[in-house]
Amino acid sequence: MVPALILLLVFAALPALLAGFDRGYFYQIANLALIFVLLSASMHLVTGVAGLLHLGHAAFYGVGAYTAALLTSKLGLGFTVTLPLSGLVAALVAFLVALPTMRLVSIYFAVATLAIGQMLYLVMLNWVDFTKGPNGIIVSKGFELFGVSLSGRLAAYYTVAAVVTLSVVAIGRLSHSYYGNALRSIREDDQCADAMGVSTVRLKMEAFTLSAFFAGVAGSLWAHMTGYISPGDFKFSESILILAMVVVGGLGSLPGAVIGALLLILLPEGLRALGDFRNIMVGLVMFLSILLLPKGLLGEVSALRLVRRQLGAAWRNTGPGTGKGEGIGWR
Amino acid sequence: ADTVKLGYQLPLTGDTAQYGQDFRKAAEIALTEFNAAGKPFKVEIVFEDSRSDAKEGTNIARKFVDDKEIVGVLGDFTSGVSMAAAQVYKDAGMPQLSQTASHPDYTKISKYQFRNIATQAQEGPYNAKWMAAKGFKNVAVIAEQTDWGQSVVGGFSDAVKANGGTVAFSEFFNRGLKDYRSLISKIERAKPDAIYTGFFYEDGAQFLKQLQQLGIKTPVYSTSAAYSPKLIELAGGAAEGVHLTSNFLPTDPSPNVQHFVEEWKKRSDGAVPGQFPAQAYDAVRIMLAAVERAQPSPTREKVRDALAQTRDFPGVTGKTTFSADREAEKDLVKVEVKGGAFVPVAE
Amino acid sequence: MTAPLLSIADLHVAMGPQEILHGVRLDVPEGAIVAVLGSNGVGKTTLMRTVSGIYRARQGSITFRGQPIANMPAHRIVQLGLSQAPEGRQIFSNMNVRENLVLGGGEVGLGELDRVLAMFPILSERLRQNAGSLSGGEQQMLCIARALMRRPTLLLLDEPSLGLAPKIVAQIFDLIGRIRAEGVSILLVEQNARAALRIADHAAVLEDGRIVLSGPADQLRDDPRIAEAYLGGHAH
Amino acid sequence: MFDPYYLQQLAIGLSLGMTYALMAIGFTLIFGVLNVVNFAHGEIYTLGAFAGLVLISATAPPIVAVILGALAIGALAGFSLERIAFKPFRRFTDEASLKSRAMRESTLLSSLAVSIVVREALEIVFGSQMRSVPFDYLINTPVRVGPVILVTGDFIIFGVAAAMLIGLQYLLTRTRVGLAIRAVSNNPLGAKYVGIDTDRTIITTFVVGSMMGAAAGILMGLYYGAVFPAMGFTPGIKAFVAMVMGGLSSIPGAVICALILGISESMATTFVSSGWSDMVAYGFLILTLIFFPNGLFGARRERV
Amino acid sequence: MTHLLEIRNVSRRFGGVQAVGDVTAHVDEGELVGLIGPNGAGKTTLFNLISGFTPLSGGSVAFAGRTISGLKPNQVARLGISRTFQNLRVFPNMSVFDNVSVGAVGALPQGAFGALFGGFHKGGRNRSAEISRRSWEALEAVGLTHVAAELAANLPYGQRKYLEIARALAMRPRFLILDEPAAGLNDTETRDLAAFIKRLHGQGLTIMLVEHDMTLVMGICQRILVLASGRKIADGAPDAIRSDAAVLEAYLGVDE
Ligand SMILES: Nc1ncnc2c1ncn2[C@@H]1O[C@H](COP(=O)(O)OP(=O)(O)OP(=O)(O)O)[C@@H](O)[C@H]1O
Ligand SMILES: Nc1ncnc2c1ncn2[C@@H]1O[C@H](COP(=O)(O)OP(=O)(O)OP(=O)(O)O)[C@@H](O)[C@H]1O
Ligand SMILES: [Mg+2]
Ligand SMILES: [Mg+2]
Repeated sequence: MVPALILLLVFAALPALLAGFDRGYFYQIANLALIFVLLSASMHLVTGVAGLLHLGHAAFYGVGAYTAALLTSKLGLGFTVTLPLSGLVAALVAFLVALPTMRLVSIYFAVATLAIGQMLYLVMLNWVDFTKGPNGIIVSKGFELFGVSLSGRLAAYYTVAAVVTLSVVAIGRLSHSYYGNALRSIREDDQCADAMGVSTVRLKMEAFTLSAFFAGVAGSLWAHMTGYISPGDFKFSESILILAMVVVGGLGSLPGAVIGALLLILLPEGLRALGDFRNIMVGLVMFLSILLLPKGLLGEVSALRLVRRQLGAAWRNTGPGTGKGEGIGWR
Repeated sequence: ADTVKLGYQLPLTGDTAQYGQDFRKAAEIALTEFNAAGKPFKVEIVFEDSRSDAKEGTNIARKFVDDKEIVGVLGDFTSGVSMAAAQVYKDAGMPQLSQTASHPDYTKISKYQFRNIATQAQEGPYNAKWMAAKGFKNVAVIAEQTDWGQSVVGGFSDAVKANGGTVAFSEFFNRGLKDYRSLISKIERAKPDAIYTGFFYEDGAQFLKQLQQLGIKTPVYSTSAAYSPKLIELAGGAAEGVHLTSNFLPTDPSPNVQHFVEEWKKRSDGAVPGQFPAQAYDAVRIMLAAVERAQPSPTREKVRDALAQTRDFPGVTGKTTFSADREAEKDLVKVEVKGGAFVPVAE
Repeated sequence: MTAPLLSIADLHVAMGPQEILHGVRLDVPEGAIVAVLGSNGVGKTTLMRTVSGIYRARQGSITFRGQPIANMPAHRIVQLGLSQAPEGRQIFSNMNVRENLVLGGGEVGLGELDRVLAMFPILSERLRQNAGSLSGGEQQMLCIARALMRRPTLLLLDEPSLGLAPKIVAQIFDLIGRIRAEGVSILLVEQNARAALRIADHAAVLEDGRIVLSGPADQLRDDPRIAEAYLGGHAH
Repeated sequence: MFDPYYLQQLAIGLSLGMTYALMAIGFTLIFGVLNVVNFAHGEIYTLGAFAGLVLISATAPPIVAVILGALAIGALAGFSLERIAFKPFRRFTDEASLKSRAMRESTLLSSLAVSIVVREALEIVFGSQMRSVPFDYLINTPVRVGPVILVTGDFIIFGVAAAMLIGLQYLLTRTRVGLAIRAVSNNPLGAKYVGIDTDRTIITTFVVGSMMGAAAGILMGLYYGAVFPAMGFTPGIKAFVAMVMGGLSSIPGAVICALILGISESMATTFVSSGWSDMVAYGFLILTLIFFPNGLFGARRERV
Repeated sequence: MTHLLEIRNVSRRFGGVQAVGDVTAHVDEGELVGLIGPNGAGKTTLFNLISGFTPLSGGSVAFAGRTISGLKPNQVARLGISRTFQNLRVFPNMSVFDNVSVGAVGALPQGAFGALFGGFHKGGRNRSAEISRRSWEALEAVGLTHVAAELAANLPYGQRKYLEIARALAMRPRFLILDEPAAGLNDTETRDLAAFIKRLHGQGLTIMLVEHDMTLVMGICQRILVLASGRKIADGAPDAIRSDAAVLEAYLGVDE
């Protein structure tokens, strides 16, 4: 809970900082960064925790965004309804494609997700009658809650921050629980995990579906935030971008995924002054960060150390002999 | 005001940077001229790189909107990014003039969206008529799978049918496709009299070369988007005989065209500008003219109104008038590739 | 007295911030079997790996035939005639038994193949089988066989009897004796202290990264401390 | 009789498949056989093409010299790539790192970062537009084979790919170097114990694989007549897919799957539409993996 | 009375190798059985056949009266058979506690829902507590509580062996199979391990173990099965086995 509270505080206090500048630009970047925080956190579940390279995440983000956009433009539904539905539809699609493919392991899994992602992208692009194809869709409604508009600068920010915080906390709970441990065991040694009674196929499927759910939620946020989506927003390169966020931050660490997302969204914006050279700089920073900290900025191990140092006493105090040993191990 | 600021969002890096870089060059030519003309005020253009990425495009839009001194925005390149950014400009009341955004709904977003490009609703029927006049009744049409390609096929096919012709074959390909041979064989199987194509020069050059490889002689027609000297450079002899439309001819003897072409050549190792840089050059000048008309104290609203009143603006792409729905009405010319050059066809 | 074949002096090795060996000194005379004993995790394997050039020494020297080899690249050390049958076997599991042995032969080639296969007949039945699909004991034999392929001057064996059936263990120790008789010196790490002390000429006991006891093997065999710690309690 | 139209489409598919195979060979050597995650191969391919182009525009040498030039650049690029993006990550020997997933994937990011830097740098130096290759150098003169039309390049690419394939197969299965490559990929620590210079083996593999990548790049440049910074991307993905579909470590497998991909794309264009052709190719991949979870020619997983 | 584990005419071929051929054997509730045999005799393969890792080529395996051949390893595990591996397989980048908890999770119904909303409803809270309790218990049984927060990769070899056993115990199995638990331990450590296994057995756990250390096997096992070349060549009390001519010939060697 402690990191969740910190997160909450940071997110809540940020506008106070931003308000001083009175710039919509900062809010925009904050919102965008938050959306990618959610995307990278959701990929963290599959790639960081369960150790499965996911090369098609952006497609589920797209499915979510398209769900929101289509529900809005065809049925006139608002954000309150599209947000959960986007997640559910993305999860459903993920579940269906996962059925035949989740038995795959290692790189075969990765290339299957690549193919799935590309196929979904092609559907968005080529099924013109349904998705409007390359024409994209204008999403005429902004954020709202049961009809109350939240599209003001601050309200929009808080909407995004609230959804993202809740989702990240949920992902945190999942990955720092016995459930997360079961997923981690798949990453470490799936055959051995199998022998321990962990049903690897089912868990992989769940993790994949759940991560698609959160990606779908992120998609809905994006659709309502920009007001216009097109297939180009969900290309393969976006999947790679999200993957890079998870890796830069430290594969296996949720704070790492969050920081990686912030870094890779803020850095290119921050480097605008460099003009045409800024993307080279982004590449260099990525390279240096991984070179100096090969386990990522907050790798699994260092993250563990951090937690342990903080909760060192708690660890010892909650041993079985102390009477309050229940429920620890993952806080 | 002494200095007026404009924003220009465009892809300066990434896969489409070649277009953005050209736009910046064209804009700089226009701006230098304008500022050198001894006006009582100076104009400054802020260029921001969007990488043809909607995320970055909207970020830039917010940034421009925040800057109270910016009274008008040019760009973006692709419709997707232009449309996403337009959502921001709509709310902020910022006039936006794109040199290329071709999405049919772009100008419908709000009264602040303008574009300086002939739409396919105009170009399609024009070409259909041209082909019908040549006696091509049974035609094939292919286009890239983008919003623009969609409008190419739509605008053209309807017109063909209206003229009593038939569309024997119609298909989209993904942009950046390298190998068109399968598609070409398939087109040929439908035995069309002519092929109408919606592509940019990169895809066009590949298509034409492979058409030649397969020994196919069916005449090819295309849109102004393919009008670039790079088409001939890349396709070589294979481009020979291609028909297309354009509203810019570097060979046009009129002084403003020649001036632009000269300036362009100076900055591009002697290369001749194509259709898109010309559109960008005109777009910038149209915007500058609007700013001038909105003097002495231009605001976004005033610039918008001034833009809307653009009538018969004498650009290098012909005279431009914004219709009530902020579309540019352009005069098209017919061009054919002959002897390794674009040659106007009089017919 | 001639200089020892392998001489380790004041060796310090660290993994990250943690130092594992704190000044080990050990000699392997020409033609001798030297056994290193010690409980789990005291650094025996670390010592062996450092000698083979897998780990870097932080401080200290290792000399092999008078040539300093500390921090020399692993492959050069092997080429000098020092092979190891390492802990964890480190065989090539996706390659077949024959390919494993060929790799073991290195530039020296396949001259030893027949002789080595004669020592481990079960391997000759499995030449085309993937090494990874061998049983645990078979893999262990392959690992030792691979180290022998180069006809080393000094052979390092890290727990060679691990996972082998009693009969084969006896054979292995027998074999170690025979290899020595051919003039190969051997540095042996072994949990089966009884058997190790029986065939070794010298022995050393490693504890917490330091040699705490060393001397001729028969003396150590009678040392009560050894009996208590490594031989299951009752003195020999 | 069989409609020559389908024969033509089949031939086109094969020729397309050959172009994927050309890229897949070097890619599979590094990624599949040596087993290091390398996302920068596409940039090597692009560098090869640009090297050839620069050479052509500078001195207009004979075509063989152009290819040799590209090979040299490929070798240099492969060497530097390994030094910059891969070697630094072999400095860790502690066990937690060796077995850490994050460590294993770190070269994914380092190679990705290098590829970003290289591509952006190419864009700044050469611009991102397509550059044309002088027409004398193109290898696209039509050749009629019975009812089917191909171009000279198809035969050249076939020849080069076959030579690379046979050469590599020979190298990997018959020579000591090949054995060493497989050993390093299978168990780098074990390789040290048998006296293999792992660093040198890895560099050699990178150099050889990158030379093949660069050769593929320039050949494709001459084949399609266009060279541009992003040209490595699509073939890179196709090569990746072909490699995995073929079973990761099997180069002939990757080549066969590249051909399958090419044919399925042209057949999809024939029977469905061009826009959906990739869909069919990816669908095919998924189907293959459902029935062959380790690729068509992949080894089974190790025993437990 | 039915046996806890019944192996009937089980066989397994790998290409030309008959790893296990027509083996029939059983283990009763509460027994401590040793499985020995030369290297490559098929002991590990037999364990793999029981635990579902390797499909049978012939025969059948039943556990507690129920046929388990054809089940997936995790299904077998949830029926109460848990195992360790010959070549130590801990999860290196997870803490000791987390390693063990995987075993506990494996034995219980798994689902994201419980973990997600665990804090808010009773079932989830109980699950979490239960897993935690079982894990601690298992750690305590092997005496590793003091390193619970350590990364498994940082443990010395001997502790890793115990960790693997603890992980298997956290599943609260009915039947525990151990593949060479004493490999790599010295005599003193082996003696401790033997005492530990005996203690587990004393608590009512049925155990079957493969081992090459005869002191351990002969010292603690009630009954010993001997495999050679994939076939069962003997089955009996330690004393009988020790003097069995076939076993001496195939396995023990003449002097030991
Ligand atoms: N690569 C490594 N990374 C981190 N720690 C290591 C590494 N290798 C060894 N250690 C640590 O160093 C200490 C000594 O280990 P080593 O393997 O040398 O012991 P050993 O005497 O061979 O034990 P065993 O009898 O179990 O083989 C142990 O605490 C181990 O955890
Ligand atoms: N996947 C496989 N492919 C081919 N042969 C195999 C495979 N698995 C096992 N074998 C063979 O089956 C035989 C039995 O192996 P198993 O691992 O069961 O032996 P074991 O009795 O456990 O021996 P050890 O005591 O050495 O561990 C061995 O000869 C081995 O080579
Ligand atoms: Mg050791
Ligand atoms: Mg075994």
